[in-house]
Amino acid sequence: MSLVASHAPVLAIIIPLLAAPVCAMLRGTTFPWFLTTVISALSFAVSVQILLTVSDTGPISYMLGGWAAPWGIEYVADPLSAFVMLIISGISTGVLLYARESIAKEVPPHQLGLFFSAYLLALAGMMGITVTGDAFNIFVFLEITSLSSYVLIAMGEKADRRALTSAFQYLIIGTIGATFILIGVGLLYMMTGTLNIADIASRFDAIADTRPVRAAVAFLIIGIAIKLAMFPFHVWLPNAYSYAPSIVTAFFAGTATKVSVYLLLRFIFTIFGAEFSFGVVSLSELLMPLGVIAFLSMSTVAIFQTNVKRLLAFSSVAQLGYMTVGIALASEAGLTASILHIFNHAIVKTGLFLSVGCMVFVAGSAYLKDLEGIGSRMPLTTFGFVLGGLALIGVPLTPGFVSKWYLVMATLERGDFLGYALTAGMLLSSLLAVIYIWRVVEVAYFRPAPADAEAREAPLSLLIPTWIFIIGSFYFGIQTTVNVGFAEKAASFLMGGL
Amino acid sequence: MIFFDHFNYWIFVILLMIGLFTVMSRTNLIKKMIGLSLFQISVFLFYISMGKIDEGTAPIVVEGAQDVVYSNPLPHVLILTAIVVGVATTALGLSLVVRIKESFGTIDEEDILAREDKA
Amino acid sequence: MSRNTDKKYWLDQPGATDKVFRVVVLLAILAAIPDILALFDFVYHKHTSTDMEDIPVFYGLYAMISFLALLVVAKTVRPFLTRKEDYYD
Amino acid sequence: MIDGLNPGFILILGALLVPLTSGFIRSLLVLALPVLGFAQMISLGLGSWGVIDMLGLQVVLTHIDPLSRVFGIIFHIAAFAALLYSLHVKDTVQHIATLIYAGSAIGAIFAGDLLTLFVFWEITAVSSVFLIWASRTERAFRSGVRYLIIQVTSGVILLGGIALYVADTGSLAFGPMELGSFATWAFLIAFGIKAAFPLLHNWVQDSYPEATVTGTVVLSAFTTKLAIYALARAFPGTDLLIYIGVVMVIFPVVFATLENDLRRTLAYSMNSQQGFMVIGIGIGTEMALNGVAAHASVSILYTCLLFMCTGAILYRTGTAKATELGSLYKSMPLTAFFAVIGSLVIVAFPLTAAFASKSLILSASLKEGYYFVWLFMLFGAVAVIDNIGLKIPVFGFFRRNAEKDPAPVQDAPAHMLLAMALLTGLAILAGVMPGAFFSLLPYDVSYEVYTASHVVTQLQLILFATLAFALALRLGVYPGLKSAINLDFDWFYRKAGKSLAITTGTLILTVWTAFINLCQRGVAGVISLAVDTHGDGKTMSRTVSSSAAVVAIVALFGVILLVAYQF
Repeated sequence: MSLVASHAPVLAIIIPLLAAPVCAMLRGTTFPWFLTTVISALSFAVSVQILLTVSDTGPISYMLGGWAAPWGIEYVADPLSAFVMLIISGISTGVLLYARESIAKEVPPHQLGLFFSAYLLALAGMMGITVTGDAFNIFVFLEITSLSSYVLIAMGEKADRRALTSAFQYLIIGTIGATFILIGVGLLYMMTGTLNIADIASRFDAIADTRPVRAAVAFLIIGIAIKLAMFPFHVWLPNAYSYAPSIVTAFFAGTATKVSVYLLLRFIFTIFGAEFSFGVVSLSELLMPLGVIAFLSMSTVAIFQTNVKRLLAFSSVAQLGYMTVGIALASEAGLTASILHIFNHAIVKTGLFLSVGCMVFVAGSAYLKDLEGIGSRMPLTTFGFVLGGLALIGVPLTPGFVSKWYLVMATLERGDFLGYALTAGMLLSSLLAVIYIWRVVEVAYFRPAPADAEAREAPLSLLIPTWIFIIGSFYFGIQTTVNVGFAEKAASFLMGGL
Repeated sequence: MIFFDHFNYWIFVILLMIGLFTVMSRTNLIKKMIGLSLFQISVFLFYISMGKIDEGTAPIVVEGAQDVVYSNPLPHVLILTAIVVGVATTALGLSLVVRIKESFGTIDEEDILAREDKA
Repeated sequence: MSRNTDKKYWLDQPGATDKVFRVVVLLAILAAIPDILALFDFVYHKHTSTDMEDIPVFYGLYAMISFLALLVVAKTVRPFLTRKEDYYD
Repeated sequence: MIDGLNPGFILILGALLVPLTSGFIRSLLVLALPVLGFAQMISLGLGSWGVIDMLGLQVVLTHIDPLSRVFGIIFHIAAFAALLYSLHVKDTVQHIATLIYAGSAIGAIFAGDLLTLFVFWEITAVSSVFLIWASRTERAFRSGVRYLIIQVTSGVILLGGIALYVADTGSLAFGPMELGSFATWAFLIAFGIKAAFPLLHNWVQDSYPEATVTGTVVLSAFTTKLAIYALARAFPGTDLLIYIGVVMVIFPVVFATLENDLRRTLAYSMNSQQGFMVIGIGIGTEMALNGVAAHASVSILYTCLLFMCTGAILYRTGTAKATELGSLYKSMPLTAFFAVIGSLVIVAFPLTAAFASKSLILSASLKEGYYFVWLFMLFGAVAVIDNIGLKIPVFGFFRRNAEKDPAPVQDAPAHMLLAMALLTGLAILAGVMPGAFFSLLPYDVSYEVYTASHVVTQLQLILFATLAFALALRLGVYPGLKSAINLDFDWFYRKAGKSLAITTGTLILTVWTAFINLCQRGVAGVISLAVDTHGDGKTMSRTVSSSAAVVAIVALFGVILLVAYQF
């Protein structure tokens, strides 16, 4: 095994982490961007390498500093974490290709170095959360991600000062969430005397009946739910996504909440074990209603939004509802659907936010009233948005359909009334999605463009990455073997197979 | 008395609640930050208590002694990281408050929300 | 278009509708004749699948009765159904 | 030709080229596409292509068998004729919508599995609505929205059915199925909506008359016949369909009699004719199914033809209301001629195509011993003679207007007349040579069309119905035409509650009204509740203060702690 391959798990994190301070010192508009893109691409390459290795030879374990597992910090790349790492670094790289011209308009030039430095930290943090096998390490990486994301969101200040308040609100709520996780980890450590995830898991059954463990479960679930923007803890998300710079929104929409879903999976299935989570403390009865309310209520809210970014943000909360329901079904099929939706939604939503970013770049606003007739002013961008919208709704041949299909199959598998009700609810929510996407389409194509509006397509450096995501999403909607294959592998791994 | 057995844990819980209550009841952003810090600090206390072992001494090897009980140093080390995180959070939060004051001219959340609605 | 305005049309003549009506009656009678002939097994043999069809001029009578029924029903329900054109507006 | 390409794609993809062209080139393009599609269909022959394994299920993009081929042929012809008829239209949207709509209908016919069917099913819905909206009136817009909602609902039910069906059987195969499971009922309802089953039928009469002149011609050709095809494929021999079909034959004719708008009259009659086909599917013998395929094809021919004629009237005079027309045969002689031929076809006059096709279904019902069904169908046949066969020529073209004939106009444009001539020619050809026509049908059934008995009985039926019509007109008992509209079942969803007084005495109506009212209020309640709580700036979408968020966090933490401690 080559040097790179043997250190792959740590390289994926170390590279962006070390590049961040370097980036902070760079001046100018192009250098920081260039460095960040190269770093992210490297990270992506390493992730691909890891995923290939994992699917060939099984999970990789890496001892940080050479200290053996229960004492030292262990990095573990198993099918699930490798898959999520690939999503994160892939989306990050795609978004960065788009970033150069887009961000120059939204952030003052002298702050670009710092901006990209924060971006790299966020990337490193998210990669760290997924790959680490150490419970406390999760908290550390989580805070690295969170702190840099508060900064990134606040950077949208130039376009809309509400970015500041949203960042602050996210800071308050996010810190509470992270601290809850910290308390939960502390309680688990108290009971097991170890921080290594595999170690905790092996000792968990013996202490599962004690009160501190129950408290730890409550703290952890709530903490993760906050970071995941699970209904009703989603209040930070719509504003944060609406007022952040376009690329930050696109990046986080595809990755940040997905990492939290990963955490939820990790704790529920790897540490607590499915039997404890759903048999003993019956988490499904908590997660299921929240998920259902999320996709019904938040889709409804999305219909009435006047800002497209905010509309998509609410739709994200709704989509997270689907993932929550998939987890709460507590079956392998449901789990597969959830993991698949992590991937599919990430790619679709990123594409959508990027195309909205193009509109903002040209029209200067994401409010519907400013986007009238945008279909004739920016035909390519708008068409991309429509295609992405179709994917979001779940029209066949799109990834949205594939994951919804799996989810519906998973609910019908129950064969009881609840299964049918859930299916009906999902169909209803898809109808709502049709409505909110249609609202944008209506404004874009059926309203006359203002007389003074110039007809100008977004520059190619924005259009091409957008279309990469749009076409990519259709590719994975038709050629489903890759994403479905990995999702199934990850699901069966979590359920204790493999 | 069970209360006094777990004295420091009770303090942790009470501090935690005071912190959370401050965050939820105050509209002044600075006061919110104070509440948040208090909330975080209570967790430091929790971790530190966790590492303390009855009759334990500081985890420094005592030459030659046989049955010395050491406190567990790991939680203390861990919490150093958390303290750093807390400091960073507070610093970032306060700097955001400064920018909010510059931008909105107020640091009262209710006022800011009212202004946003009008905008 | 002036080409048609002066032209005389057969239908415009007085009594033309009467003529049309007489032709219709005549044709109907003609169509009934084979059935009458079939009664005497003369020239035309009628293939039937049902007893009903053995009734002479069954199809003609049925057509008349059907139309009558249609008219009665239509006229009966009309008051309940008809509304002004802008009813839904 | 590209091997295995679904012919529908040729039209759909070709539609994308339309915006790039104009003038003569565009005319050439839109006319060439159906021809190309037709050639592709013929060159493929019978079989399956494009079999893809998706999510562990088999998707078949193209599947041609004798049943789908009949529909494919007639759809291509209808598409060609309709496009020829609409050559004068300058509206790019209409051309694109027509091509995509026709293409997706053809694609749906050749879909080899349920999922592909669903995709095309939905595209027909979405593309066709633009033909209604193209009228650019407020009425048309609202009618289009109602149309779209109903059509999309059909699609959603279909999708739900597919999901259930896959869960039940693990297959996407689209073949004969038994009614019984949720899935199959969902299919029946989804198909029934598009086939305009009684009480699900209003979208037809609501939207067709609101579409543009050419739009109606296009609309009348595809959606309902696609549904007939789907029913014929999925539910042959399902008894329930016979009874639905009977009601479907009878129910619309009363409305057709009273209707003043000629296009709406046609829409009702077409609905009644669909009933014949539904009955045929219900009977389900090979002869009956042959009859269904044949009658569906012929029905497309004459419905399109008559919509073209009434459309030409509307195009030239600006109205299609019987009360405002008169003596049009003078100024539009050719159109009048085609209308008369079209009427002869619809009344199933010997030597026309419908004579051959309708008698297939009628004979099939007699053969299986459905005597009452047969009587009802005869009734429907009489009704269509009076409602269309006589009403359209007489009121549309020949009768003098009681007040004042409208000003003379020009005859229809040449390309419209050509389109009518094409359909007329085909309808006569199929009638003159029934053997050739029947050889296209899915099953090999020997059936003698021109027996003396058939001809005589049919002539009797037609002539006595004519006599009755003439008598009614002479005696003045024919329901006088009024410039008015007639309430139909859609009254329930368009007007419920406002005029309870009319329905007094009819208990059923009252109960229905109350029920629908309740539903409506319920739905309105839910919507307004949703607006009140989820609307812009309302509770659910407002920017919540962080205090409130923290309260929610603590509250839910409490709940989950309780849940976790409960063991």
